[in-house]
Amino acid sequence: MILQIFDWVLLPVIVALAWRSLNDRDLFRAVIKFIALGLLLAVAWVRLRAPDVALAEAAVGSGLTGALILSALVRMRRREQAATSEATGGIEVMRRVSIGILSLALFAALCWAVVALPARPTGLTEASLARLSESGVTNPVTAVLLNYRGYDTLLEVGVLLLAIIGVWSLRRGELPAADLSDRPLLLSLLRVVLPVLVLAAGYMLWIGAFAPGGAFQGGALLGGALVLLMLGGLARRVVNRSRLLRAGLVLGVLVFAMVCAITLLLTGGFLQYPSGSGGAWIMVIESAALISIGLTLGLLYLGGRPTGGQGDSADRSSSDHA
Amino acid sequence: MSVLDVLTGLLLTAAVFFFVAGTVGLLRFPDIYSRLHALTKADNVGVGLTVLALMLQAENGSEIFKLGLIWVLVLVASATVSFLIGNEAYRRGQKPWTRGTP
Amino acid sequence: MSVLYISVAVALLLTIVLSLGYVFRQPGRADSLLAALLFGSTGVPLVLVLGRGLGLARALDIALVFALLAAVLGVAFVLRGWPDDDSKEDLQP
Amino acid sequence: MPDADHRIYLLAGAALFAIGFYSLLVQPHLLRRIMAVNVMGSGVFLVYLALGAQTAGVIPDPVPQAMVLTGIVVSVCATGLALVLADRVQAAMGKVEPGDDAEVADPAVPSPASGEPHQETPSA
Repeated sequence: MILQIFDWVLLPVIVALAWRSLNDRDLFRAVIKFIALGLLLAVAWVRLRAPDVALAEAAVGSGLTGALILSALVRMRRREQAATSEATGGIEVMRRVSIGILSLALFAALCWAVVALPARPTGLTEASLARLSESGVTNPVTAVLLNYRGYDTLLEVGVLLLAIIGVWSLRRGELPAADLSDRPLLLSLLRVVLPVLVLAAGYMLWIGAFAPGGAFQGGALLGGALVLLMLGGLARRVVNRSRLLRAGLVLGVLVFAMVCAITLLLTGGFLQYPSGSGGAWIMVIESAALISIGLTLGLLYLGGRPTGGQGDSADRSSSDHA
Repeated sequence: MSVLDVLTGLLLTAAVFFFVAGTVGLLRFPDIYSRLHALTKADNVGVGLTVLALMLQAENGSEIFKLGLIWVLVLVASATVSFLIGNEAYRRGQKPWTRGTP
Repeated sequence: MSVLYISVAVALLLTIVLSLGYVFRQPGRADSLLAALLFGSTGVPLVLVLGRGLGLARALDIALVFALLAAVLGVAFVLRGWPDDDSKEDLQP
Repeated sequence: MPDADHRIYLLAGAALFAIGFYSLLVQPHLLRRIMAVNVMGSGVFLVYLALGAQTAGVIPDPVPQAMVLTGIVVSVCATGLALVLADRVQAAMGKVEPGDDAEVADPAVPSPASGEPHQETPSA
């Protein structure tokens, strides 16, 4: 009963915030609303008893995505200050109305489809829980990710790598040259938060075997630590070691592929772990994935291939237009 | 219902009071500095009381430790971030409210 | 007991909703940054009590991530999110 | 949990998808469009997870949760790449709102110098 009240408060707010975040006239505030929407969605995942997803949404979905969009906005705003969006008109009313009608029709159709779904879908819960003991881990979500559907996760780590390759080939990223010397409080915040972030990342990896958590949540925290370092202007030494960085980025895919090859040789099945040792293999993959995911998510924030040192901002902006 | 449960209930009620007070402050205060003050201070007391209430219900030491860690993190983060916002607003020339200004 | 926890969760959610509604209605952009603070200091206890009310053992970890994230977001907001042209609202026609 | 609970979540998911769809078509700004796609994705996640929580038992279906987890990570990758592409579009065209030029041309406003890098003024 009281839970229903909770739902009836939470969901209308989520829908309203989604609308406002996409249609606010001020783009900056729209982005902040978008971040708030992500955090409320994380609360909704807690409510739906999906703690793994809540962890990922809180860290990746709203945190990193929000920071990414925010910094892209600032970057674009700086360049276009002279020519703001007033130069271009919006879409005329007629088209707006017809798209609105189309969207309403879509909404109605979706509602019909979604309500018509069977009340008790024949889920895979029983199938996946029945063989949990063979998977080598006790967290059902980790078992699905890395044992039953391991190739999904392999491809996903590949997608991360592709994304960062794409970003690096499109643009050069500038390290924010924040000066901490006049912000002593910020430095002390970093001193507290950074170690806890790294510790929590390791904890997420370890706990992922038995309970919600795992490489993605841990990697997101590691990425957050990297973002903080870059914001504080402290990451120059890390980010400029190009070889090491590249090695870290491909580590996840490499180790995963190697495990695939080894399991193929041992058992003759693609990602079929030898019986009983699934847990160990999963741990190896997850540890390598943690490093790659953390680096990838952190470096996405940079918005391009890191450039060496500072002071070449003119260079950088002209390379933007090459 | 044990004594601990009653205590938890009381602490949570007190926490809600502080959260509501913080919100009222946010809604009523005239400028960003006083709003920061209302939000940060009242909410931090609320967080402390909530954490204390849940500590009473904790099943083992690690839960108590984690709750304590969460509390410290929230304190450090909200104190610093509120300072940063206030400082930045002041640098950018937002005038603090004084008696007499509308 | 779980009814108590979830009632507290509803109360906290209501304060968040009210505050967000107010903060976003303010003209200055500095006020929207308060939203970051709000999620640190009210979102964390919300996740804590909601998780406890639902009997979700790992809610503590989620709250921990929320707390860490609020710190990252807060710093990102202040250091990079504050546009240089604070006075000018770029309104879309 | 009673079924009525989930209906709300399913409907909210559908609403998020439709809102994202509308904004994707109506909003000219690329950043808004990227956010719109993200909102559409969240709508799908909401429906999927609500369905997963609907299955009997205390433990919700782990398969949708694993899928959504993958979805979240993939969507942040796609967002990161899309943002950089939008940045390149702005650098090449001088604006972030691609569209029919005939429609947006306004003689009163001089068209932004194409691809002229804006010199950042150092802020205090």
